[in-house]
Amino acid sequence: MDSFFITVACLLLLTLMAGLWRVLRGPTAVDRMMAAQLFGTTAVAILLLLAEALGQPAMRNVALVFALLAVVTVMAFVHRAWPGDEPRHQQRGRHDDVE
Amino acid sequence: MGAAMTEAGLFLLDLLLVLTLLCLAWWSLAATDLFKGIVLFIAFGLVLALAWVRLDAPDVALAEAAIGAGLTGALLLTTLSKLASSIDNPPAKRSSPVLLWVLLVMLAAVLGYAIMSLPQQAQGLADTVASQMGNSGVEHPVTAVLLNFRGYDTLLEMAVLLLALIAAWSLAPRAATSCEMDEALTVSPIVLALFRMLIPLMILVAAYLLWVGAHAPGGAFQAGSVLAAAGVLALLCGKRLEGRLAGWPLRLGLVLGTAMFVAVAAAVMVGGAHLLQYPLASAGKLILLIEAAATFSIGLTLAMLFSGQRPSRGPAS
Amino acid sequence: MSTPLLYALAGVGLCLLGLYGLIVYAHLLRKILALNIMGSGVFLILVALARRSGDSPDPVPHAMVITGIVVAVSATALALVLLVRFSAATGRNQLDDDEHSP
Amino acid sequence: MWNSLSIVLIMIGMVFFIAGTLGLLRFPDVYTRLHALTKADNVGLGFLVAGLMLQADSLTTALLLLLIWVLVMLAGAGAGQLVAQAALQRQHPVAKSQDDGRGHD
Repeated sequence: MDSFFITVACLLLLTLMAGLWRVLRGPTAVDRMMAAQLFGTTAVAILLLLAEALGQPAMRNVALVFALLAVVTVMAFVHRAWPGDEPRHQQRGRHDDVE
Repeated sequence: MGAAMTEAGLFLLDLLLVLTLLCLAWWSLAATDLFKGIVLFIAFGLVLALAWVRLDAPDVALAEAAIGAGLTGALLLTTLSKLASSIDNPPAKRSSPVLLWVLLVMLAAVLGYAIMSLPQQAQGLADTVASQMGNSGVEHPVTAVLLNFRGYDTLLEMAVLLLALIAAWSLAPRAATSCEMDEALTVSPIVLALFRMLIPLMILVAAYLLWVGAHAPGGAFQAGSVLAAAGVLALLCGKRLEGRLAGWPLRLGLVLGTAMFVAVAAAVMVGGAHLLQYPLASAGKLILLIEAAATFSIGLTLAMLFSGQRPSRGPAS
Repeated sequence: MSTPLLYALAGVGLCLLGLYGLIVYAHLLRKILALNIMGSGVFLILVALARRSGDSPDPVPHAMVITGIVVAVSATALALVLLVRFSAATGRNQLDDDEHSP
Repeated sequence: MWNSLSIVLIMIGMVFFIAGTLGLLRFPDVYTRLHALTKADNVGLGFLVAGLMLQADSLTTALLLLLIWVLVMLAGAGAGQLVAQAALQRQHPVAKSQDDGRGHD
């Protein structure tokens, strides 16, 4: 049974790596952010599987923390850092740093 | 499906994890667009938490999870939005001179050699800690090291947190009166209500982690980080923590952890003990007291560091 | 290869990547990311070496790394505040390093 | 018996995770990708948690697993709503033409 859990965990890690393609490719910021969101869920799933397979109940608490805090980054993204045409986002000195 | 297969599966998992970590680190640094780099860095934190779990370090995994998911991402994304220009494409780089490569190769050789030459089995201080656990007042070794055996380090670390906040405040402008929320965006009240509902749950989990730290992975730092995440979410939902707590309540909350630590450390000296040498009978209670105060202060300090604004002197009018 | 060794070597790799990024990239936000990655590499080496003690890992490096993570995030927050101030004051996101200002 | 049931449940969960990732990779615009994503969040993790709950050694563990799933669902629902709303307000393009709607691959 343990080896089954570990195999599934490996497969989930592979799906995470596949999802990286969307982060690298984009094209928009929200695509990248959503992929990161999916990684969070995948990490929760891997943690739960490993907790069962390795007999380490403390990992479930790690999963709990991930599940609970997942919204913080999305909230920060939507409110503060969505690149694009926010009115208060002044594009001051846009190309100054390219010498 | 035997033990051998489990071993092989775990080894494959380790290889995949290590490979993903290195790729994420590299892509995050070399990303053409800074936002992409930050998202990859957030993913890096997630995978790193899995690595801690594989290394039997659930305490570290908890801290990484709380900080990585609750703080780092929000901090970096907020900073990116405040920069004069968030464009760095292609990444401005200095031409890498031969000297740099010589340095890197030498460092790789030295570090690699140092690690390979260490014995495969080493007890480190594990036995020493295990033999002293009876005198620590708690049952979880990491908590015993943090709050008892190496209490000095933790005390100084609380001071470092305070110093970081003082330095950040000395740089930051005073809190503006305008709301930080993006005016162009109307968030449905349902979503806001949902997120506000999560805040008390986070505080509850922080308390749970604090309590469980006495005998299992958890403790003040993990609990404090979760508390900080609750604060960050509150700030992002438009609550103005620094406005409500401005003045002495905020400052008292910030120094509470360090003050309680120093007070307990000094108070035990009245009984003839050394600094930070808790009497055995009450060690557990004293540690919980210090940890509770430290959790509160760590949470508040990190949340204030995220807010990045110096609060006004008096309470909000 | 044993698990601790694998992770410790990965930690070395992260340190080197971080150092390379810190030196080569000019944008200050990239430098901050690079420092964080370097720090993670150091933490990884410490925790991996703590696992060599078999059944119950050495708790002392774990405690060090936990404090390290919290200090690292507060230092990062401070560095980011500095970066925002610098950027607001100069409109730039990188330091002049090749130009010799008087 | 319980073991095989939990294997089946976890496999189903796994399929949803793979499908979610494929959707994220293959779907043409933000909204459809968001749709694919939430399936992995809710259904995939749901089946996986159900499979693991059968293995749980105590009621507390089972309840903790359930709590984690509920939290991930809440977070996914909230985040999905938030992202979709913000994307609409910023006029992120919907793939191809909206007129023929359901036609494209």
